[in-house]
Amino acid sequence: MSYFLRKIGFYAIALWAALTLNFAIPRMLPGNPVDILLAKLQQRGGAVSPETRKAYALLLGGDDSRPLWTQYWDYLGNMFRGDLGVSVSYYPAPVSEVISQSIPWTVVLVGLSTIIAAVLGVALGAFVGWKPGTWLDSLIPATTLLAAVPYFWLALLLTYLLARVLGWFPMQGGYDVVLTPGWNWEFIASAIQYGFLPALTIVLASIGGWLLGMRNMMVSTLSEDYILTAEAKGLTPRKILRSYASRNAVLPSVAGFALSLGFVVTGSVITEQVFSYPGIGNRLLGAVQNNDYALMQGVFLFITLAVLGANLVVDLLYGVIDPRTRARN
Amino acid sequence: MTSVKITDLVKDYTLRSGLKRTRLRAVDHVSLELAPGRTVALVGESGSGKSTIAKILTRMERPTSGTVEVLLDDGTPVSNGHYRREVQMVFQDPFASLNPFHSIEHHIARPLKIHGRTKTQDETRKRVLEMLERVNLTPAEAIAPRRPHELSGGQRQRVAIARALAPGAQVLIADEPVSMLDVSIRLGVLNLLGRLQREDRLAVLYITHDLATARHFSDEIVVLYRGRVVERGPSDAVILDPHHDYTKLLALAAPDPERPGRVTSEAAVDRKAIDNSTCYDHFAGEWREAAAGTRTAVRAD
Amino acid sequence: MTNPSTAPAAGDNAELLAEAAAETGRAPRSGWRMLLPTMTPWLAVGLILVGGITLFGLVGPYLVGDPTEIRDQGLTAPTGEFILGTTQTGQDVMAQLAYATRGSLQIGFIVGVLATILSAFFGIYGAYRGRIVDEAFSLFTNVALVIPGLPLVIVISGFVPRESRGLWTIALVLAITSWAGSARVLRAQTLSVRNRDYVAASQVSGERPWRVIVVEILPNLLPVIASQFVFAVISALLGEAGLSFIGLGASNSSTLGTMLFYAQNGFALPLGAWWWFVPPGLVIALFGMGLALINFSIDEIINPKLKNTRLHRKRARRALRLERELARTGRKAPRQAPRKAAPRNEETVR
Amino acid sequence: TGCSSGGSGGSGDPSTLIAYTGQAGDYQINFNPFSPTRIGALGTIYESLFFYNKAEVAEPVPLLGTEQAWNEDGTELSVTLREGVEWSDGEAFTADDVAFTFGMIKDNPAINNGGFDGEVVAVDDTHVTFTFAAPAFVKGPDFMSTPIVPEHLWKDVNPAEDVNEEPVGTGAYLLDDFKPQAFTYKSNPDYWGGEPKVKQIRFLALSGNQAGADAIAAGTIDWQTGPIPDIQNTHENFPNYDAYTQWQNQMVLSTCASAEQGCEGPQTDPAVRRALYYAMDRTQLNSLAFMDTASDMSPTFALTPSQDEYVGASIAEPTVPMEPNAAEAASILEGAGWAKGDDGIYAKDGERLSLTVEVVTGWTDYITAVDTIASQAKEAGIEVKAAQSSWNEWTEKKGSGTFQLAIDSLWQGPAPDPYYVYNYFFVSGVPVGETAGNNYSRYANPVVDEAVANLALLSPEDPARQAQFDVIHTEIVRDMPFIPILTGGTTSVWNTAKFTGWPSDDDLYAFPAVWSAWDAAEIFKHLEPAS
Amino acid sequence: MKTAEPVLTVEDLTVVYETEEPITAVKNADLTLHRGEILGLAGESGCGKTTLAYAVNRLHRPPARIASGRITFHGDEGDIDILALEDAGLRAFRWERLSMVFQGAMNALNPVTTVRAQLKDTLLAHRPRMSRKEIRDRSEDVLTRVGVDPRRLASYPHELSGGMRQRVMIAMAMLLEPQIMIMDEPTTALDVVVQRDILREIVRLRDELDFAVIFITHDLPLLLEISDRIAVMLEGEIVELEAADRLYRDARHPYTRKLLGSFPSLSGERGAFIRTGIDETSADETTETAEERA
Ligand SMILES: Nc1ncnc2c1ncn2[C@@H]1O[C@H](COP(=O)(O)OP(=O)(O)OP(=O)(O)O)[C@@H](O)[C@H]1O
Ligand SMILES: Nc1ncnc2c1ncn2[C@@H]1O[C@H](COP(=O)(O)OP(=O)(O)OP(=O)(O)O)[C@@H](O)[C@H]1O
Ligand SMILES: [Mg+2]
Ligand SMILES: [Mg+2]
Repeated sequence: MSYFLRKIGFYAIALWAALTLNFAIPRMLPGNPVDILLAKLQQRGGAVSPETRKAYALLLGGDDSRPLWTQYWDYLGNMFRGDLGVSVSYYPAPVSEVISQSIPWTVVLVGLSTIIAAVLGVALGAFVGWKPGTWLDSLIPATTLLAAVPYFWLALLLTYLLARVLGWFPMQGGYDVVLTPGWNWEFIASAIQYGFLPALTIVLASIGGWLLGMRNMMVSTLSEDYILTAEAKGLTPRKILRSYASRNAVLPSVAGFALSLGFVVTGSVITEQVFSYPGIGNRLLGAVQNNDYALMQGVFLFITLAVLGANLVVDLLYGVIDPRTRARN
Repeated sequence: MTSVKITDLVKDYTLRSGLKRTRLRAVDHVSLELAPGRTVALVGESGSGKSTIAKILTRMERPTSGTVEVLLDDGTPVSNGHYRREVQMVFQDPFASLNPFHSIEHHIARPLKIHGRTKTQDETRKRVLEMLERVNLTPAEAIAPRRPHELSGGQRQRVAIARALAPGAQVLIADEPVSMLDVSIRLGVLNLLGRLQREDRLAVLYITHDLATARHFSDEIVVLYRGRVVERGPSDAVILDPHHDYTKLLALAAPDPERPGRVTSEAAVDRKAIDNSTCYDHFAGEWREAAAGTRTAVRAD
Repeated sequence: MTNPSTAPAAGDNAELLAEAAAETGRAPRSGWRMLLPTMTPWLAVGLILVGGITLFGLVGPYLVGDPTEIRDQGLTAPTGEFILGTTQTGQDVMAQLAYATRGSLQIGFIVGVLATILSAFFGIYGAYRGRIVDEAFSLFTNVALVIPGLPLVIVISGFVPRESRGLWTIALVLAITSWAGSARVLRAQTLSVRNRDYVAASQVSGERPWRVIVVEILPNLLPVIASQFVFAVISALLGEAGLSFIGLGASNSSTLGTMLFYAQNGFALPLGAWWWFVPPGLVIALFGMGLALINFSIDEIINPKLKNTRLHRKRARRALRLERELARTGRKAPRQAPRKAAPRNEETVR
Repeated sequence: TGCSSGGSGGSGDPSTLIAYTGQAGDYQINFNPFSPTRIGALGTIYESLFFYNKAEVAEPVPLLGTEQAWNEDGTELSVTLREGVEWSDGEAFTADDVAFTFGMIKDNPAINNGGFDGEVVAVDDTHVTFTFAAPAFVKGPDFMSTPIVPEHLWKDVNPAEDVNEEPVGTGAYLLDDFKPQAFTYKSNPDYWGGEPKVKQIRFLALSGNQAGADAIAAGTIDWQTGPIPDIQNTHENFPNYDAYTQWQNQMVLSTCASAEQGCEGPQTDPAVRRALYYAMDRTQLNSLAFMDTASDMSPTFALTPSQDEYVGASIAEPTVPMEPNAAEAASILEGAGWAKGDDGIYAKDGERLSLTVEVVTGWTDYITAVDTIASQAKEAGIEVKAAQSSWNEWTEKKGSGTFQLAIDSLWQGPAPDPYYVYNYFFVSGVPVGETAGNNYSRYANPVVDEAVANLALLSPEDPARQAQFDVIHTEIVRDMPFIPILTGGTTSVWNTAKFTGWPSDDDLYAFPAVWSAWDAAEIFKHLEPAS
Repeated sequence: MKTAEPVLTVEDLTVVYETEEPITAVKNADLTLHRGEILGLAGESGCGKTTLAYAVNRLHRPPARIASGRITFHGDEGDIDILALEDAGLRAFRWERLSMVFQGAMNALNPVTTVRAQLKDTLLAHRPRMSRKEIRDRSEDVLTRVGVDPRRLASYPHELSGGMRQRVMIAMAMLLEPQIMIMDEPTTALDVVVQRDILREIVRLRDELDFAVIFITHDLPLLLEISDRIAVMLEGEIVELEAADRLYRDARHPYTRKLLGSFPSLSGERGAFIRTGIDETSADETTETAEERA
């Protein structure tokens, strides 16, 4: 139990750190974002009431006269109420609303493709690691190449080849917009068809890391005594591979899974851009390009929350998978 | 000549499991004296607090309470600055106690330099070779530039001894110095230690769980059990005439080819039943309260 | 390089390596030399790639013409004069590639160094000091680890005025967001090294803490640090490319990322101008691959278990073959002549 | 191309037009025509009184208004409204709606972009009168193109904040369906002008120009305004499509021109500006930086060719020279006391003729243009360096006058009349340090100021205007506070196989840009499915 | 001494590590193991004890290979040529007939599954038809035999102390009641007292179940006490194979004598060694030369 408490405590701190970072970034950096923002708002014809100004100053850390810590408290209060401010580029829509529209897409795309990449990579890695020193090892340089390819570059090449030249997949978008999003087969089929290329990119670009990690762990695990014992016990190779070798070798990969989500979200920001995918990455870029600071902060906060949440889940799960963690410290 | 006086040493570790904290008393009111030219063996099972005492002696840990005094010939305590020069240690694992990255020379030259034993480069080098020769590592010139992995376990342990002696240490703590070595070379190292001890009239604390070597290489044996001293006395007396249940058990557990079949014939002893509240002192010939150290005799058996 | 999780198991690498070297009958190597990986085809490929590209980035700019020179010929495919063709504005792609490679390498190197310094500080110093410092540092590290990097970089870049968003700013931001993983690995390694007896021994002999860290602990962590450095460089290159690609890179600098950005905006791919679009990405990928291959060899120092399999691959095959042969020809095969045992000096034993 | 599965939006449906505006990212619902972040509704759902075609000098097209008439001194405008128009919810459109709309704008500064300051009175159901304190001829086009909203629905909402999820207008289209990835209009069967032929219009969300170009290649959109590769051969590359370019953006090197107002640097010398003007090789610029989509330009800043008639005979060089003229540049510079140094760069009083051009990072065509200009200027002995910075930074520099040169473009007013350009960019420059309006150059010339003020008092039909224009032209061609480059083309690519009736040189009934909502709405009404 | 009925014969076994310079870790070893006996295998580190043990069970991995020899298991159903066994046959043979407790058995248990699961998969691998209840009963039975509370079945290895883990391994080794058990330094890492307990357990179980044990250690005094016969290995060769008491009293090979001389005797005279008293200088020399050689 205390393992779990500790973990939850840690995530509370991490969450607080993320919130504080979000609060601090605009205040630490030079320039006055509030002015930029308000100029932008005015330019677009928005009304700038003193309240609006105050709200933004609070959110972004402008030249507010109040002491920093009161600003900080108000900010935290706003965050807990889910009030992330108003998006400039989508004025007057609140940031939370803008983000909530994009969330499902990213969650599904990134989530699924990360899981696929991880499962595939781990399975392949286990396979390659199970027979180290065979021809399978020659897969490794290829995977390192894949792992070092910039996501967007790969994405562009893939679209060029698979979508433009061969015409197998649609080039952009999240689904056939004629359809109404919902739980009907037609829509889901279309979403899969449209999501295939982005997912393929993410899978291709991230599978190498999993494969290598798993392979190395597998090789290390194979020299453990318990593998030898299993062999001596007369277990079948399949049984050894599954319940002994892979089961132990996969642990670091599981631990790394949630962390890698952070990396993948990162990669997907750009991938979404390439594919005009309706996800959160697209919003983040839009926000940056439009100097929509509130949205920028909101998206960052959301991504952080998602990664933290995923980490928490994996950590809690990990406590179940690896009985030793619960005992440690 | 330097002697060490340990009085009422207590060391508590705080163990944390989750949010709970528990205290573990690793050393419980231990008093000991190390005199020049004498070897005291500290025996006891795993986890009985032997290494903890060694760590406190070398100031790698602070005692929770109690004192460690290192006294010079004239009875004056050594200053903190010179403590490390007087008290040195040989570690258990010869493979781990030398830094694989550095040459043998580095290992011995460093303490010489730190403690100002040598001034010039040449002098240092000469001293290093001398030290190597003292621990029978010849030809010293060939050994000095080597790296630890180029030496066998026994040779490494000799280097470790040379390093410990380099600052001119008068008190040597040897924490299971041979338990990681191959059987066939253990005696060599122990004999070397014995010789140096005699030559330099060192005060040695020999930590081991091997009763046989404890008996052969020390003058006095102190038996530690769950942090407390449960028996002490001259080596032969402790081994041949153990009083405390735990010492008896230890003596029994040591293999003795003179009496084959002993293993099966004797019933297992329930260790939980052994208490550590009393201590038999062979010097005084009486039982004492273990946790109170040596000063207060409580009751006769 | 998305899986930062496989922290190599701690091990006294240098020692094991030396043993392996001794075992192969070669003369044991000196302290520094031991930290070098053994040459393998992979390492060779990695070194050639990394060395070649680095050389290209260093020397290339002096050999090529002005990358900004504009020619009326516009977009042209590779020819003898322009090995990699020209861009839309007739700029020599080869020349641009040389300068961009230099820019990217610069960023990669700066980030690598900064991230390594940060991770070494938080990882090694924290673990060495132990207790509350360690607790604090490791908490900080873990928090920094779970906060996603690139979105943070994007956000920071979004706030930093473009004018001050120079090479160093971008490098600093990338470094700040990428050190944590390494610090965690270094911490684990340091904890294991710190608990080794030789560290205790040097403390007992009176070494000062900084000397213990620098002289006793650090050398044994060098392979790990090297591996982390390499990893940091890869991710910096990728991160920078991504940032530049979305227009948030270092201003007024030419990197592979900005080159891709211009290629993309100049419709290089739709126009079929692969010579403009493919080389920058390929240079990144190949450089990354080279580094990864080098890292693979460093990993083998860190975790000798990995090495042994590869080292013994050939032997293992031979052993297997011989054993099969033996099984086929029957075990009645002539005995292998036992090798003469070294003459034993029986005098010394009574 | 070979994509049988149909792309986004099912381009296969012959009566649906799919358009991409060039906006990056998903849509957030907002059909409030007054909101700066609206995503549509202008023209298609909400109509204005008249439509002004910026592309051609022509009469305004009557929409909800049928006639307009100014009084003599330009202080009162009477507008006759169309009869029998209904809001799409069935309510009748009346003069009260017009009066309400303008009243609302005036009451809400947040949505009063045009600075409307008149009084509107509904004379009867079909007549309204606008009255102004001062002559307002030139403001007409601005407020005549204000979207008119129904009073019965808008009287209770805050027009600055509402997102108007269910727009009710008088236009040819109704909102059919909204998704962040796309929204669709359907034709209004009860439209006063008759139901349009194009039954559905869908706007797609894509991530930017690149994506738009890809979508054209895939055949998934029918109209986009933005660059595509190999634009000259669009029809060969994509047989269903045609590209059409119109020219409105007058690209210039803005200069901080006025030394009196505190500008610093060699560019404060008109000779330097003129020399740069002659140093440019515009043919090369056009082909390298603008894919040959730019067209020539008049140094008088009257749009060419549509506003050529405004350029008087006194202007010797009515359009910019396409070839560089180094000799001319040299003689201008030498005439002003500059002398060529050893490094081939002119210098005067020890100051090298070196200029920095501010350009926004990411605006690749401009960056290329600056690079090209730099190498051309070098030939003429002028050093030009590019400095990339963010849009914010760039705007801020222009606004505060802390720049030498900035590549930029000047925009057109609400009607095809060069008056607006002069009024926006050439009058009453403020000192460096004060925030400049549109006149970044801080060009302050009392002669020009006066001429522009005079123009405002004259009716657009008044022939007396030409004299004023001549004055302005002489002054600005000589001083050149903005160095003309070329007129930037706005290229639309549209599907001519699916729809006919697109604007053309012969019938340029609207400015063809999908993002220019009023024009786009006109175009939608003109189109017909090809089959 | 028990009846001299052999269960395992190793003839002329040579194991070579195919490294760059091939190392012959076991040289022409001949060994017979009798039913129910404890055969001690002693020798210094690196002399090939573990290699021999692995080869007997064909657990050696490349680059090790068996270069020559014959290993025969004399079971109730006749002889089995171990080196000729194919995959399935080998799997069936292992643990059923010959089980092992490994050097450092602390790590021999799979850390992520319970003791129960590990006992179960061993049973199921060989007795696929066993019912759940039978499995549970058998598991509880073996644990009880080695003195571990059957409730520990639900524990994960890390929840057990070192001694308990060792016992669990021994329990696992007995699970299928094999005729041979090879124990490679099963007690080296343990506390003397715990070590004693485990030894006692092994001897008692052997008496009860009558399996043969090959007991590997370099603690010669310990071997002298518990084994029936002792083989001494030196650099891959078995230099002496004798009954324990004979070896103790009358070692023939100088190396054996040297080994015996390295152990001080606990209860003998002070300064006496197990076999011969060796004075300091010569002992020093001995090690010196031994090290030089190494
Ligand atoms: N740093 C520490 N933190 C917490 N507990 C500790 C620490 N070091 C030692 N202990 C505990 O203190 C007790 C005594 O340990 P110590 O190392 O002194 O035993 P030992 O007699 O040397 O055992 P061994 O023979 O196994 O070396 C043990 O229970 C151990 O778990
Ligand atoms: N995988 C291997 N590759 C090459 N040589 C090996 C390998 N494993 C062992 N050896 C060598 O074979 C010899 C015998 O090793 P083995 O492990 O059998 O010794 P041991 O008697 O069990 O030693 P210990 O008492 O230390 O366990 C040693 O010289 C060793 O170096
Ligand atoms: Mg200890
Ligand atoms: Mg062994």
